[in-house]
Amino acid sequence: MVELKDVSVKYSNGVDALDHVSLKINDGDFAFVVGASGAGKSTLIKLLLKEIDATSGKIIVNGYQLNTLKKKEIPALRRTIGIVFQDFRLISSMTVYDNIAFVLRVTDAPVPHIKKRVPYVMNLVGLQEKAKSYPDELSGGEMQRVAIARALVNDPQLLIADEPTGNIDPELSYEIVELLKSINMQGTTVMMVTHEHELVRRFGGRIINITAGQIAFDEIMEGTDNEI
Amino acid sequence: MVELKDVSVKYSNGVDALDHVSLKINDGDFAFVVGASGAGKSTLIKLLLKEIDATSGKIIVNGYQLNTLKKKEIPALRRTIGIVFQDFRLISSMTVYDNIAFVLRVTDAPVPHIKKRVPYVMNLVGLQEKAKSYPDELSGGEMQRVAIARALVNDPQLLIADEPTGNIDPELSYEIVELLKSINMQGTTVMMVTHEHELVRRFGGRIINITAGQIAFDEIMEGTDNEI
Amino acid sequence: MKFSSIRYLTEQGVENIWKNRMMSFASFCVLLVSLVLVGISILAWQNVSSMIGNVESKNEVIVYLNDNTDQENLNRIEGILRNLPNIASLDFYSKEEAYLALKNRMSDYDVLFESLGDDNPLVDSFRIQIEDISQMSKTISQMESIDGIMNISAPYEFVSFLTQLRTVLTWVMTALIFAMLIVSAVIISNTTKTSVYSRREEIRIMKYVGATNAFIRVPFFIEGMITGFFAGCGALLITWLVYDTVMNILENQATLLNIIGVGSLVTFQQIYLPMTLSYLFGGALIGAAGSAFSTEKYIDA
Amino acid sequence: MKFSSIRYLTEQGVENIWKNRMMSFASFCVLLVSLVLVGISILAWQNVSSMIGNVESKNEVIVYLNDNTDQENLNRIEGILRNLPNIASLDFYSKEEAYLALKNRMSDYDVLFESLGDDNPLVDSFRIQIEDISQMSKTISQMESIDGIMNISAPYEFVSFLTQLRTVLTWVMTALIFAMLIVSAVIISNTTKTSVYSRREEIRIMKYVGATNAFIRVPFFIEGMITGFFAGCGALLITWLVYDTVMNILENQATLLNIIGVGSLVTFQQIYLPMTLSYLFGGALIGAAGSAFSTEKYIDA
Ligand SMILES: Nc1ncnc2c1ncn2[C@@H]1O[C@H](COP(=O)(O)OP(=O)(O)OP(=O)(O)O)[C@@H](O)[C@H]1O
Ligand SMILES: Nc1ncnc2c1ncn2[C@@H]1O[C@H](COP(=O)(O)OP(=O)(O)OP(=O)(O)O)[C@@H](O)[C@H]1O
Ligand SMILES: [Mg+2]
Ligand SMILES: [Mg+2]
Repeated sequence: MVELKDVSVKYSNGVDALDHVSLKINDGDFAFVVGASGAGKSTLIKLLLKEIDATSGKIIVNGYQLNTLKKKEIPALRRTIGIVFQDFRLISSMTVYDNIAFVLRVTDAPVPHIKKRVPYVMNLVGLQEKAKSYPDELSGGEMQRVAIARALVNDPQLLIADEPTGNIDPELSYEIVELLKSINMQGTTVMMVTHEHELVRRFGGRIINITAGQIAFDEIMEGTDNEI
Repeated sequence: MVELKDVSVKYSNGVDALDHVSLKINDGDFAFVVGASGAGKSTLIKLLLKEIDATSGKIIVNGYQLNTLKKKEIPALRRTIGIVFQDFRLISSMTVYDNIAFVLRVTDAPVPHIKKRVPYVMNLVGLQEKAKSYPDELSGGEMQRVAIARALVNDPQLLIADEPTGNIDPELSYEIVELLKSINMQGTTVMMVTHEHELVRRFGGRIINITAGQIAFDEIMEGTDNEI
Repeated sequence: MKFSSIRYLTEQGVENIWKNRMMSFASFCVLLVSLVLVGISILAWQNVSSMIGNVESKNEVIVYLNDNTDQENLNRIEGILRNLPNIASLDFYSKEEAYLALKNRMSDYDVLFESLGDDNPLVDSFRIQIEDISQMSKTISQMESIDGIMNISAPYEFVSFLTQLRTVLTWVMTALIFAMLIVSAVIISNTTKTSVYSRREEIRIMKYVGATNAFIRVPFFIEGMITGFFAGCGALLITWLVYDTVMNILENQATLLNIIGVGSLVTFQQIYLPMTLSYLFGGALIGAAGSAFSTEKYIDA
Repeated sequence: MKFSSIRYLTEQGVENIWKNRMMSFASFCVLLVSLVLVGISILAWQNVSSMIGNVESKNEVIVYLNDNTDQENLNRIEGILRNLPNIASLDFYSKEEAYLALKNRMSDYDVLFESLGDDNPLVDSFRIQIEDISQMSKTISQMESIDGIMNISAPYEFVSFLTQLRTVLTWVMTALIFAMLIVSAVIISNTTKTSVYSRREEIRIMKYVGATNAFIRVPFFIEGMITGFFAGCGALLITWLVYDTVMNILENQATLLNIIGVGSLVTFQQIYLPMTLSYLFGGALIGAAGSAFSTEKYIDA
């Protein structure tokens, strides 16, 4: 569950990235977040991860009160969240396999589980053949899919994806969103930032539009996919 | 002018990224390059920049024979090309202004010219207010637009854009493609890699489809934009 | 933390050495150089103090007895002298021995002795070695109060030379060792800092996916420890070579050796065990600590 | 390259120092430490050789003349001696002077001289200082062939001690300076390499947009030069402080100073000009060269 109460973010250079935003995403929801470039979508995500702190307002993520969260507890918070960053953020010194497995290793997961789970998620995103490649040896779309696999691997409570299809062709994009949908069906809350209106139109669901740091629109729309 | 004659690229880990590709893009052309993730589009671009060398085949870019080009002449080649990288590649220690101005500075451009030209291109991509920001302080779409501005700034003979709209909302994407089109009108050859079929459908023109390292399709199509 | 995690982190540490081989090599070199500098400074200090000790032990206070002292008085004086504190050794030196030695020493002045004939104008004496030469004046004033003593000749100037030399050398060597420690600390901390700095992105990303500080640190720690250990091995080898070379050069300098005393040189064999241990443990420890401290900054960012 | 470019690149270099202040500080420290090490080693070497020179000049060869040599022979021998090569100075020392000195020196043996009365058994002599003591034996054999000479007393042992001491010290000091140079080279090159390594991405990107190697390098060069210059300033200050402190300690050691010779110490005033220049230029040069060389690797990648 994600809850923001009257949250504002002002960056040190004076940019008001978020302006009194209140928002609640319940457990098991699937929400698209859309909005123009620079509207504050990634800022919202940084807040949820406690990568930055809100200038004012309260945030609760998966039961963690972020305002009062101690530094030491941040890893625990982050382990409940799977995240696909807009700029991928893969560890360049690790292979694809290790990039994904790392998330399990930090949680002390048993080795046999890692050995089963990692190939499974690599398969989900179609990267089984790239296990031993390093991020530098991947195409843009492949890196993005590694990032998606990494976010999925530890079965997070909340999955946040920031433009997870920005570098992927339309066919694959649909597959990815369908993957996220099926994960959502199993109970994971999903929040997906995207600027591809076609995807949103097709799948429908809850759509949150952020414009200039404010929530301009937050409604549930029918997807065209269901009609076809 | 870009000409590839029977070019293959095999990466050191055995991946055949390009497989006997022949291609000619004349001066003044505008070509969309499409294809699935991992098809070899970015590899093609790396070749044109001489970031990597072809395993076999001949490449000519803007009159430079890349096979026989000496290391010392690479900067001269690159100055005739403006490029938008898929992963932006901004210099993180320089402001937006300096990232763009740098391209002019390396060519010993006169200071008054720099002072006029840089704000002009920043304005084209709508970033006039971010001149003093560092790349870390930008949103994904903003970084992408800085990359576009940087590619335009020195009025290159050939402009290559690798997914220049991957992080930009649809409205802005149209504007960007229109910008590229107008630059093309002034004589610059433009090659734009994209996976947004909607854009391609709307604008039309020459469409090169790369599939699994080979050219699967290379034709001129009418855009729907002209009809509306 | 489970065993599998510890194993994984250890493997990571080992792998990182190779992955970041440029940085590892830099740390290795810097640590090696630092260890060699500190090690050789300490060895030099040991040798110099042992030499000073040796030269010191050659000092002699001579107590001249009244002319024609009889055996009884001789014994009495010897007894008192032996009971004085701060006396290392005491030898009786009869006037006959003294005369012969003088004649030998002054062979240039043979004429002088010929004119004396069999007449021996010298007196009996005790030759005394002082334990702590900085306490010499006190000991001598105690001797002066003894009955039957004609004269005491003490190497005041020699002693003051030695104490002063020792003061200066102690200063210089202490400063040297301190300087080397500071130098080492500066370059080691800078190198490990830079090494971690160049991987700050990696560290940031690890934190994003929920890695605890310990999880990030352990591989750095192990990496530093192993690099440090090998630097210790290298330093040991170099120190040994250098030391051996210097000793060989010294051995060819017979007169010099004679003056400073052959026995006062510390041979490598005498110290190789503590040295080996200090180098290896020291290297591993400094390497590990350096890495652990330098990660702190980027881990909390 | 146009003036505006050069100005821009210079500004970049200056800016980069601040932007990469952690790295700049690391380079600064390392360079400073290296300069201080090398500088102090060289100063120490200068002082030690000046001391040895001073002690050497105190050596004396004494040429004893036959008993009752007349003035004519005296002049003849003096003439021959003065014309010999390798003679630094020559003093006549009459047998009367010698007798007085001997008496003073051997005050413990007063009785001996009393028994002689007014009889002076000594002979006239020349006290000669040798220029190059390693050539002493040759000079002495030349003296021996002169008529009217009774005996020559040469400080063979002292000379061999000095030559050996000099050999060892030359070895040790040369090794020290070399070691410090190597140490400095290792740590400076590692630090600059790491510094450039941490900016390899930046360099790669610059090349993508058509920057020539020179264009990328100049700011690094200037950055290194400025950092080096300031390291030179710092090193100068530290060296000065250290030197002054050591000199102060030495000045309190009167006896020691007397033996090694006060004049043989090199004061800071005597050398501050060449030292200042070497430190500042050396710092700037090494800084600039270090940066320039380290960029090479990443520039060609
Ligand atoms: N670290 C920062 N310091 C200062 N300003 C920042 C920083 N990060 C983002 N901004 C500014 O805050 C605003 C919102 O940025 P954000 O990244 O949230 O946009 P976004 O909605 O994700 O856009 P996009 O779709 O382009 O990724 C932008 O104007 C951006 O320039
Ligand atoms: N440096 C490299 N070393 C090894 N293999 C590489 C390297 N770079 C790319 N590849 C592989 O070559 C193939 C083509 O990559 P390329 O980046 O050209 O794809 P692309 O068409 O740009 O894909 P995308 O749309 O996802 O960016 C991919 O399978 C990729 O994994
Ligand atoms: Mg964003
Ligand atoms: Mg690509």
